[in-house]
Amino acid sequence: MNILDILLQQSPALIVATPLLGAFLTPLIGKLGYNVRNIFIIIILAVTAFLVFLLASDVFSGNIHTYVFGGTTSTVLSNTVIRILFEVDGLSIFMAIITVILSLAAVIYSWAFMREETGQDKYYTLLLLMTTGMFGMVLTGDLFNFFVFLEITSIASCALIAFWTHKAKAVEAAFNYMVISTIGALFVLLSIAFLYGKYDALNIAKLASRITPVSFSFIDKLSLILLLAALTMKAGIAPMHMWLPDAYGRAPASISIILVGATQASLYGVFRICFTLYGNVIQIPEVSLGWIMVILGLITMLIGVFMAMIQIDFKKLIAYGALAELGYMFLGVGTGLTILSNPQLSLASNSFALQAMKGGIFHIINDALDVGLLFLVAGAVYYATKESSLNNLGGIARNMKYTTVFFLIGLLAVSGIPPMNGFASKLLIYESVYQLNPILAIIAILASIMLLAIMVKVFYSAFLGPKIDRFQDIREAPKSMLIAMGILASLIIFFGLFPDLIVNTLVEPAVKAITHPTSYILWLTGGV
Amino acid sequence: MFEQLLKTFDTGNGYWNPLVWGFAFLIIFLIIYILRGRGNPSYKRGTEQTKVFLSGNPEYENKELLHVKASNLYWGWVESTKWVINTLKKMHTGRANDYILWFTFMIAIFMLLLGVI
Amino acid sequence: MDIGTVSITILTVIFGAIGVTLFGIIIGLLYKGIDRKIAAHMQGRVGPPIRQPFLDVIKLFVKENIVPDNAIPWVFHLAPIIGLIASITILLYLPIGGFPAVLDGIITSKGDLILLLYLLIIPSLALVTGGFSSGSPYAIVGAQREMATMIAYEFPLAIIIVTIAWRLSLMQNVSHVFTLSTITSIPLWNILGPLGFIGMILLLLTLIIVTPAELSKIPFDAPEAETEIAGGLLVEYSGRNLAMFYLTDAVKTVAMGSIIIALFFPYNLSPILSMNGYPAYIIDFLFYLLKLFLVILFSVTLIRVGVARLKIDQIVYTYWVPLTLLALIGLICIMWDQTIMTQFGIPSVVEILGLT
Amino acid sequence: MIANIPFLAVMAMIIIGLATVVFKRNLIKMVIGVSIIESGVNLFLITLGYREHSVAPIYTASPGGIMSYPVPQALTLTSIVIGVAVLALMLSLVIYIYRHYKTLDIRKLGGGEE
Repeated sequence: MNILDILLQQSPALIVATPLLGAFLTPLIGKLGYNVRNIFIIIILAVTAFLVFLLASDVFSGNIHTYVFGGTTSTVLSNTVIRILFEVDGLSIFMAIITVILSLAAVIYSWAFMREETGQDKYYTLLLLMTTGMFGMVLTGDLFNFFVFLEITSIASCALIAFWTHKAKAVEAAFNYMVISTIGALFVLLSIAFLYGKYDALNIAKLASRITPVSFSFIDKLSLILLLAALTMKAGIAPMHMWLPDAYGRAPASISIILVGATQASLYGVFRICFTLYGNVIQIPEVSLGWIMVILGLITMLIGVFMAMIQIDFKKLIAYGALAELGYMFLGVGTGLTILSNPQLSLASNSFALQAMKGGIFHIINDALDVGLLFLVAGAVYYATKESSLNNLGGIARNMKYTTVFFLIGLLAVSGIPPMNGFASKLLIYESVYQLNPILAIIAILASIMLLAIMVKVFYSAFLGPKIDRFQDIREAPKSMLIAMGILASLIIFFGLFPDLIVNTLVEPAVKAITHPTSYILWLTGGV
Repeated sequence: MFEQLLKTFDTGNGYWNPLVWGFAFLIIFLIIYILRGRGNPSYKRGTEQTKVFLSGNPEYENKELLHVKASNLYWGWVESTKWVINTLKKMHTGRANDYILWFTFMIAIFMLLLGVI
Repeated sequence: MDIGTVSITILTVIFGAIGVTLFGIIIGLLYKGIDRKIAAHMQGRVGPPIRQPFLDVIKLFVKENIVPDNAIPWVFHLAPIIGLIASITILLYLPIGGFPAVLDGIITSKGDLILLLYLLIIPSLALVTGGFSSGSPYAIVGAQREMATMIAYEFPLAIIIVTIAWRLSLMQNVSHVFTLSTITSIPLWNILGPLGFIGMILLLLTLIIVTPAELSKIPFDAPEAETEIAGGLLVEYSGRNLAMFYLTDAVKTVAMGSIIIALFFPYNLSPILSMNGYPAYIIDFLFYLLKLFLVILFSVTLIRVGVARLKIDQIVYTYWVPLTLLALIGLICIMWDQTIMTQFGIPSVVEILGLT
Repeated sequence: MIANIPFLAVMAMIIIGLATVVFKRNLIKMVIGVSIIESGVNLFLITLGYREHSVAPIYTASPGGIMSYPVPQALTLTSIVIGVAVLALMLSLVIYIYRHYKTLDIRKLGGGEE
């Protein structure tokens, strides 16, 4: 067995352990100096990235990778022994890839962005902890473990939202987020307790195999509702989204971009619960959540664009844009769920449902890149001008050429103009959801045009316009920030130019993973 | 590998090939660029010509006043959808207890829809 | 894929692009001249000669290309070029007369309606960006009006496009309903019953009213409004940059007209006259020019002469309430058509008229 | 009936907690509300593992007889630990809010829109 095989075997644990170790080593390494610590953190995340891609290569070849802490798979099979285990399928690794891209970009960006701040050791520790939490959420195969990682993520992210404690609004947003996410997480815990009480298991696969149409009862419904409500709230689906623009808008830009990933990890939780945990009972009429998801998606989309239209705070505006983007994912995946949960229809005869799910899942990574890039640009503008209100900005394209170009790329991508990546996923969504109901596609197209108008407004009021004396001698953002933006921008263009490649390699396994819950469940009995 | 990269993105209901489009875009760019190059590129820098056109009104000393504020953009659109926007604005109070109220409200909605109550 | 096919593909794209560019610009300018002539006659004027738009462009190329102080130069220069190129690329996906679209079948790439919808946005986006980048209050007011108009008309336009594709998706053995080649090969008029026919007419009506806004013509020209904001988003443009926008407008007119033809009148004369070979191409092309003329006459010239300019909030209202309702009624008519036809055994309109 | 009392207490605590968070304007009271919900959930977990006349589930020093479920207790411990962290963080945020606004009344804070 060579070292790669061993690494591959241990990788699920290592992906979580590496940033966790890094987090607690950071204050120590921080004593050695500014550059040493930053290089250390980048190395930690690079190693994690390597492990993620190593694991991805295995998972994409069709395996479900499991890792049992302190035991082997056979120990889990017996009913009495409880073990924490990680179970990685296509969707998990897809989310892990998003997480690693976002956190790498954020850390590279922070190098210059956070240079002047105090308390950087704590900042990086919390950042790595947050990354750990997100990895844990998407990789774990255990419900209670999911709750623990959810809490780790939300505690770390709350502390980071309030990182600029001198800003009253930032602290307020953090407090709101904390109240909401704690209550949400407690409801998740409550429903986990319900499920544990009824089925005597915490393992997602085991629970899923025990929740059958025969056993389905009031308790299952109740815990489904609580899980769904709490996780959609944490994912920022309207009308429980109000914390999201505040939190995104008030946090430092490098944190906003990871928060995008954290929200999406909650979204992953929603999908995991709807498709896998309740995979066996998906066709019971009360559980067919497809239409609920679709309608929530539409509401999210519309509220996002309408509210973004009147925002004047740069980052808050982008946050509302991000909200609208979340709606697309829900729309796409919800359409798939509607068909999947209808006993009369099947995925085979309705290939559009599969396409819609592909679109929704593809949009997750596109949204992470596009919105992430826009947040980074907003941060760069703030860094250069110390101004966050669009009303006071203007004409900075003269001084910040690269940032302007990056913003243009982000603008085109987020509003889905060809040939950027947003267009490919939106095309998939439009050209499939219309078959469920034409109105869905129409509203989605409308929202996308409005998103364009919103972003053009930002482009004008921040970057274009006459020379303003106050901004006469602002300088281009520092190199590390440009590199971070450049990474995201080049990924956006790459994804835009080769959508077919990306859909086939990245998205297809993820879609397969959630539309075939049996393979996730069946490894328990030794099958694949 | 090369053909894999060239493959058209097939959504099941339509096609999209960014590379072909991009190639055509480049060709047309060349044509247009040549065409544009035949035009007159010069103008008199720093003269009255380059001043902003304000129907003869004097330009402000402070150029910032020329910059239309972000909150004034899309007036016509905001005007005709005022009722939606005002309703939405009222929803976003910025207080955690209202947010939790929405959360409880949504739990109730889910319970109604899923037939628990 | 061997070298031969690759080089043929590349050559097709190159020559197609050149041909379409020339076609779009020349026909666009020609129709602009005809439009102006007819409008003048309707207003009791003599009007300029038909070749006037060509002369205008030549004149603009000779004039100075002023870059105002307040503009961001690279955005200011780039916007007109991108707009023109994007509007020409729309033509690459459209069948013109009896010819298939240039990009049809290049590595299985085909024209797609959603793609066209988005490509139509790019010229307007370029116009808006150009206006915003010129740093003049007039231009900014015009640009933001253009953007608001765009949001407004995109709603009914999306309804039209999705409805047509949705109706086609109900048919057996039809795949890729969003591709133009599918849409032109199965004209909806041939399969719809009476109710759907009415719906289709409503959609056509909506599209005809959307067109002037897409091309910023009266009554939806609030972004340019010469009498009010002095040419709006074009106020600072001059010389060859203005010529680019002038050409964009001309090409976009042809593109928009061709989209209406492809969606609603994809018929050709040659099958009826049972001709083939070169005469068929010629007769189809001439027929296409006639169709284009009629479409532009109705959707641009007549509306432009007959109606006065609307205020910007009235534009948004017009599109979001009456026209969206009109399009939605069309959508509902077409949605119910299938059920009613099978329920009551009503034949399609074409069968009633005995045209099969 | 008597066995159901813990569950009723759990329901009551969660509802009281929610009501506190929704209706109280004082930030500290909101934190207390969150804390009450948390205790309710913990109580529920513990109740799940309870068995009548059972002993602590420690194998090495067991006096014999039935044991209570160990897993819910482990879960509760974890949850309590997390709860402490959450509580500490929330209270420290409240301190910062107080420093900025000189009030704990949520209606007098900045709010969402400016």
